[in-house]
Amino acid sequence: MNGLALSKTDVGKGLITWSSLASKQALAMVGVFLVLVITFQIMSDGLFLTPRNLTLLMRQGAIVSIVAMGVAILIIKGEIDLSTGSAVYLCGVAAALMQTKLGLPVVPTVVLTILCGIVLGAWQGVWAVVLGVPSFVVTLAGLLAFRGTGYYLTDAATLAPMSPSYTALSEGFVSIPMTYTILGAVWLLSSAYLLMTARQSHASTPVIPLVVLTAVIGVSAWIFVGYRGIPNAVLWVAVCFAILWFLMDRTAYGRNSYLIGSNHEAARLAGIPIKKYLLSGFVLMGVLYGVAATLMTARLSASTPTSGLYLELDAIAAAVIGGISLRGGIGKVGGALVGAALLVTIDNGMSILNISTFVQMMVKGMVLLLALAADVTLNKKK
Amino acid sequence: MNGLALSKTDVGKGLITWSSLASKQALAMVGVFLVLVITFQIMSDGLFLTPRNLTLLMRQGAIVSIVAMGVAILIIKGEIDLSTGSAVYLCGVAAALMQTKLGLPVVPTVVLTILCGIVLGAWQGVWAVVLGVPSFVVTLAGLLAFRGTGYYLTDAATLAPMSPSYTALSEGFVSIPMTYTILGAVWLLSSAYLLMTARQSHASTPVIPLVVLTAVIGVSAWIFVGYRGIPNAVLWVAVCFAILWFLMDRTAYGRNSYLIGSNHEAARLAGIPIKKYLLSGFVLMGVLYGVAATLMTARLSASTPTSGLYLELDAIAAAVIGGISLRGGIGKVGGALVGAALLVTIDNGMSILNISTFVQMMVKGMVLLLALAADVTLNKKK
Amino acid sequence: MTQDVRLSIEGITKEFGGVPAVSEARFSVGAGETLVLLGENGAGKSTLMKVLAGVYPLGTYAGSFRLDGVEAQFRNVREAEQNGVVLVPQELHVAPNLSIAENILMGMLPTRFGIVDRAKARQKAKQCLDFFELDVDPDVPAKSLSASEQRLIMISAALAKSAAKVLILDEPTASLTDGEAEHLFEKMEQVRATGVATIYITHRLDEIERVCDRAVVMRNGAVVLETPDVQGRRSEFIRAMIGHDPAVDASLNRAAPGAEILEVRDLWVRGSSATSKPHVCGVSLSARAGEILGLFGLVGAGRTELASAVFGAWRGDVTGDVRINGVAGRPTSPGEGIARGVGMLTEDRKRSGLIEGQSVLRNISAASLGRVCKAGVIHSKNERARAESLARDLDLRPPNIDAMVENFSGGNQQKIMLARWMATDPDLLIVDEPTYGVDVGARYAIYERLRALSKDGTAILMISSDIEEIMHEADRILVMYKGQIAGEFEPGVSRRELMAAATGETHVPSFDAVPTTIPFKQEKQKIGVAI
Amino acid sequence: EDDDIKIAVAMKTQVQRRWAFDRKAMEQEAERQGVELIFQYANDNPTLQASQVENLLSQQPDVLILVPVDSAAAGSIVRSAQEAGVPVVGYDIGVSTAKLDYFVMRNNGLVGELQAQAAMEFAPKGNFALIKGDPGNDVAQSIAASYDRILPNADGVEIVFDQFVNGWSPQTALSNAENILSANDDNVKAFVTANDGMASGVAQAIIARDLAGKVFLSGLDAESANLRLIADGVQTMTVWTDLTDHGIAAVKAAVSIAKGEEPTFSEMVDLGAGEVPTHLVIVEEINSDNLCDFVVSGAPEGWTSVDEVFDDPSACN
Ligand SMILES: Nc1ncnc2c1ncn2[C@@H]1O[C@H](COP(=O)(O)OP(=O)(O)OP(=O)(O)O)[C@@H](O)[C@H]1O
Ligand SMILES: Nc1ncnc2c1ncn2[C@@H]1O[C@H](COP(=O)(O)OP(=O)(O)OP(=O)(O)O)[C@@H](O)[C@H]1O
Ligand SMILES: O[C@@H]1[C@@H](O)[C@H](O)OC[C@H]1O
Ligand SMILES: [Mg+2]
Ligand SMILES: [Mg+2]
Repeated sequence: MNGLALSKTDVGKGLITWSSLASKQALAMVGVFLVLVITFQIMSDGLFLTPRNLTLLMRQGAIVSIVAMGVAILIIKGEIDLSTGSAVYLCGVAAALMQTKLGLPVVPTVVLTILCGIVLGAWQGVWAVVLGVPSFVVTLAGLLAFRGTGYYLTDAATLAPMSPSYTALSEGFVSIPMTYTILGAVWLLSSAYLLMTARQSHASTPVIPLVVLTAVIGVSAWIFVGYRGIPNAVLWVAVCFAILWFLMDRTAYGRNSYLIGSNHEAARLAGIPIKKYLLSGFVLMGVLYGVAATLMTARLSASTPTSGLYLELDAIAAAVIGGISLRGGIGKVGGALVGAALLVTIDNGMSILNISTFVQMMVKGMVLLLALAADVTLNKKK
Repeated sequence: MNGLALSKTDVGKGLITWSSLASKQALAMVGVFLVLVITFQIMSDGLFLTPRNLTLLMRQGAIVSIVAMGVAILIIKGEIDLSTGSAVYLCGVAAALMQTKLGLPVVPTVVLTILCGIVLGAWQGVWAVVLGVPSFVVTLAGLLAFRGTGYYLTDAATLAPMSPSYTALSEGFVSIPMTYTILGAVWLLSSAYLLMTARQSHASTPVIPLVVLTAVIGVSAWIFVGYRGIPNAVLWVAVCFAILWFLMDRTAYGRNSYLIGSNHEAARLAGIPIKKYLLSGFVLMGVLYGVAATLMTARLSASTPTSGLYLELDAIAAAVIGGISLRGGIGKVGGALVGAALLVTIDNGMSILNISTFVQMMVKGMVLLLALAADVTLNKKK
Repeated sequence: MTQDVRLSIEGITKEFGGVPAVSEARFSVGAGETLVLLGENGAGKSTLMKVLAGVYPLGTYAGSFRLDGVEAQFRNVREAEQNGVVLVPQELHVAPNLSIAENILMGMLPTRFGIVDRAKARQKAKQCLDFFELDVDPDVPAKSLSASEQRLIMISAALAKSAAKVLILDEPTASLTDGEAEHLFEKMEQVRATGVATIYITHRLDEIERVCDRAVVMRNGAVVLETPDVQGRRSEFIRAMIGHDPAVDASLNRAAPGAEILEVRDLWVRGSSATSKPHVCGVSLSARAGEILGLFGLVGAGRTELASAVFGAWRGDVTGDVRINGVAGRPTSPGEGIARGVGMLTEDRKRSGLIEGQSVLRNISAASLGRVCKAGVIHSKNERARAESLARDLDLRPPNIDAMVENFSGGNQQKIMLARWMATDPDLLIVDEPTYGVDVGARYAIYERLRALSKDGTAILMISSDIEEIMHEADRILVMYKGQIAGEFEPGVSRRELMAAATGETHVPSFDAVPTTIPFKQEKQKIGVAI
Repeated sequence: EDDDIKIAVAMKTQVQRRWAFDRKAMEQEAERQGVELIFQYANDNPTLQASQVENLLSQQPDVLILVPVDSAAAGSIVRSAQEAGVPVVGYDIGVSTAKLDYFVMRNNGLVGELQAQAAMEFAPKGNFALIKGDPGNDVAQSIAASYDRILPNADGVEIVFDQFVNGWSPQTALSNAENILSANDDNVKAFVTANDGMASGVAQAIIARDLAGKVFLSGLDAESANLRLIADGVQTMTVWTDLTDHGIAAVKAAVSIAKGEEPTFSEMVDLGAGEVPTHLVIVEEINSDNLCDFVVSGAPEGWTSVDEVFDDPSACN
């Protein structure tokens, strides 16, 4: 509403880089998130904030994070995907068939699984974009048909086991020295980037971002080195996030995606080939089906018939909680990550507190409500 | 685009009354529907189109129809409800507790169940409307919390049995003479209404609508009298539809609801108390939770912990298939009914053909896609 | 003419995030008086009017105003209307899928026991439509009306509201044709006769003497001039609005036309269905570098369709030859159009121009992001520098490229749209109603920019319904009538000749020889039949 | 160093009444033995279960009792526990992809056999409808496998309907039953139904056609509501798994393992990853003949009561 007066100062300039990672709403969510963490930490007698638990928590959130980022991008473009749970399941079936029946090595399995995801994504894209069926219906059909196909191919049986090296794709850890190297490299590159952009826009040294960055890297080091290194699943999420953030925030492709989601007709008249963008959005989602399926089958070392049930809802919820507006054009990929983190924190925290499932459901509902209400109220005040 | 040239003739005038029952899109859907019916009829050796099967089919679709109409109204107003499945379950728990533990008679049970629905609806309404949390999140929280509460209250046990007179609320039939009386009365009132509106707008006698009406009533008589009369569940749907159609199409309340969904800002500037309308939409949805819960517990003569699972998805799908646009302001309550009919026809038809569940899921997905694609294509040409 | 004071504004101040949009505004309007409110884009006119009409409710602004001597305290629009303050806002709020009747009667549908009295609604709507002699079925969806028709029905709807005491019209004529505007003025006369006080906002200074009694000029949120009459004060108004004397008329300074950039031969444009009536019927024209080619006509003449087809944006059927920069072939998408050096500033800013929810920067870059990208990656320093310089060039106010576009005043939004197309560095720039809702100062700025572009070798095709604009700014004028070119004129042409061509009074090789009468009736014809 | 034994229990779901009684039996035994139990419920989501076991393991239990959501997918869970030095006692559902340290099971294949055999006893020939459980569920698959082994080959048995029901949904089972009766003009002799939840749905269809007592209807779990249906003559039989025996055996075994002792077992069972010492839990058919016995003395406390099952409070005197 009053963005006009803001961000005219240098402090504001420096912050832009940070807020580009996640929207304002997502930042408010970080506050809610902190409250939760403290509560869990106290109630669990210090169990919650241990490197081990935090490492596990992150690994537990990997699949929903990946899918949530993809859905966030589709929502930003003005589309939706309800099929993710079934699509990930079906790709997982493909992966498990390749591993258990064909005995393919790890790399071809992953590549073909992602290819399978691309096919599913493109199939839905064609119906939604080329034929013009609302994506809500296309992906609702996908929700049914993909799982049906998976059941048909496997007789709804579990396929297992995957090879140990395949399982390590999600469950393995980056060695401790390598963990140091990666974190160090990220710190170096990010600070260089921060300093460079600050210089470019003639802002003063971005002290706050640098401090935050260093703190984040420091905490990460404490967590990962304190347990067994970076879990591979977390590495996948980090890589996907880095790519998707860059894509959506720094490239023409991402920029145009936002414009399409905000005003379809105006974007068309500005020369943006809408259909190509929407189609590629579904294909990109397809790539993420493949990645999530790889993580899911690796995690369980199996493809099970119930895997991915309700994943679509969690993913959309993560995106919406993270500030991606269902009206399109608004939100950041990083927001979806924050949303996913919130969801998995609630699950993990209540799980280690041994709260009854029934009460968990009630509490989770209430936390979602309160988190968003806090957010709405905070963002109104400003 | 060229709506101006149309409806200048008298033929067009007469049709308006009909199209007000269901949108153009829903009418296209009726065509798809016919194709399905014929297919099932042939493949089932004439079993599909028997009074008995059609009666059962209608009864099977009652719950999703009721919920779909409510969701349709919320969507028309620009909101959404993901909690319907859990809310109906929780109201069902209340009903079952009243019947099995408190031994309440039928009428108080129904009234209190509806009251319970109103409370749930109002609760969500307050968060969404007064506190401004997006209804997607509020009702997602409801999806979790309502089911959690139901499980907490019952330890996830099945509560049964309900009294026979309660069960009859859904499973009983209107006697054959009464069925004739009701159908006759509907025919008389509807034709009188058609003639009256035609006279008011100085159009010629609405021959086509009258013929269609008579045919519909005739077919209904064949179905219901051919089996055991109108199933009570169908009567509930008919009454709800009549009320909601009238509400949305004929009253200022309904028209203002469309305005709110279509252009929020315009509605605000026109002095329409938006919050009251949205809040009442959630409360109305609450009434329908209660009605659906009554039908559900009466049908099973029990409240079971899985009842209502995925109902929200079916209901929204029915609404969307029936032409209610997720952008708000577009669609008719009757469309939701057509959508529900399509879904239940697919389920029933494939069930009597004894097709494997897995293939059913695939076929259902494909039918949805083809139905909407046909619809998009048809409506484009016009 | 001054009677009792109807409305007196007593020092109203309204801020957005600490920045005042209106500061200490103070003036009054008498019963039966028409007051024109003038001011640059962003001067605060609309904001002040929204305060009066309850859009910004009590408590969100400082100061007060009195209605018939009683302090007015409106908590919402409905209360304002009940007290007789009726606003027709600058931005139309139409519910496109609802019927025309329901749009006209928004929030005041006639009911009996809560049930809509459809017959009465139809009849009321019909009355409103008759007011502007629009012959349309009140039961069809509002989206089937053109923008100007939509505005007309909203004005008549406002007038129909019970017992208006103060009628506020915020730039009603911006999207009306002269004929429609003339009709509106007649109606305003009738309304005034009933003792209503009218506040009239416009950027078309030539209208003032025709309809207004008194003028108030705002600048930077404050009232800077109040005059007892309006005759012969045009330059005084302009000076008060922009704070200094207007720049010299840039159009005097013309360049010699260069190479032919656009050539169109026998172009036909139809809707998507085969049976629909053609919008453009065999038009041929050419435009040269360094030339501003004016395209005049009445609404519905087919100019927008012609331009869309040339740009590659038309969704329906197109036949005919187009040659751009010597390369033959019609662009088949706006993207291709842009790639071949064409830009098009669209007429319907809100629907097809502005990308709301996004910043000025992103709006400016929308059509030319590739120019500030390396391998698909945005070079944000270059992007910002470019947008900042365009914003400075066009005097965007406030000059903040990170603000959301929806927070800018109408005229400034138009500048942002122009900036978008200037950023593409086009060889052929089509501007459809380029000064829609733009103040005098900015208007000259836009003319100046267009002239400068043309001097730099851009061919400009200027579509306008503003006859003065066409006469002053175009180097050559084509007039369209019913999808055909009805004449070509030099700048010195008279108003009368242009109007005659635009209404089909001059002899043209007629596509369908429907005899026509006055301009307004002409449009009525168009609406009544199919589009 | 505390020497309290801590046993982690990863349950497959809380959304079914029986698990509360499994838990109660376990808790009673744990109290007797003075050991601590911590529970997690995965609500039929295998990925969630993997996470929950991770969370349990970070609380460093001595033994893990695992009710797998998925037999095959549980392999990696079992291995991760064993790698962390925590032995695993399987419960109710086997693990095919890793070797358990101990296993307490209900013989699900036997459940299907009991149901199919009772059906053939009730109706030696005629139209049979097979209403199987959730296709993604191992229990449903094992029961279905028994049906498929026995019924299609039986003389005179005509299978007119054979479908899984997603999520064991009673509504779907009811609609299916209605459609089956309609398609066969009520000429159906048996609804071989995999569990009680679905059976209560099917019962409605049977009652609506006045077929109570004339068609066979089976179930599993001996839910109170279904016991009543048996008393009313609508449902023919259900199968009871002795949950008390089930829970006690698991905790006993877990405690012995924690103490480094060898737990007692009834036989060695190979579920696909090697032989595991196994305690087989008693399964029992409940029908109108032994209904009173079960209600009065067989069922664990709180499971059911005469009032809930019979209209006549003196029915079992
Ligand atoms: N909702 C808003 N939030 C923030 N700033 C606003 C908002 N609405 C208007 N403004 C600012 O207030 C100032 C006055 O705007 P206003 O719309 O009143 O101008 P105007 O005089 O009507 O101009 P125009 O002739 O272009 O319509 C402008 O600087 C504008 O950017
Ligand atoms: N993209 C479009 N698709 C369908 N109809 C359109 C489109 N653009 C305009 N129209 C309709 O075509 C009719 C004639 O077009 P339009 O009025 O834009 O012509 P014009 O000569 O460009 O007039 P002006 O530019 O003065 O408005 C209008 O009623 C308008 O609603
Ligand atoms: O007891 C059964 C349980 O083991 C299975 O998992 O779900 C269905 C139940 O009836
Ligand atoms: Mg304005
Ligand atoms: Mg035009």
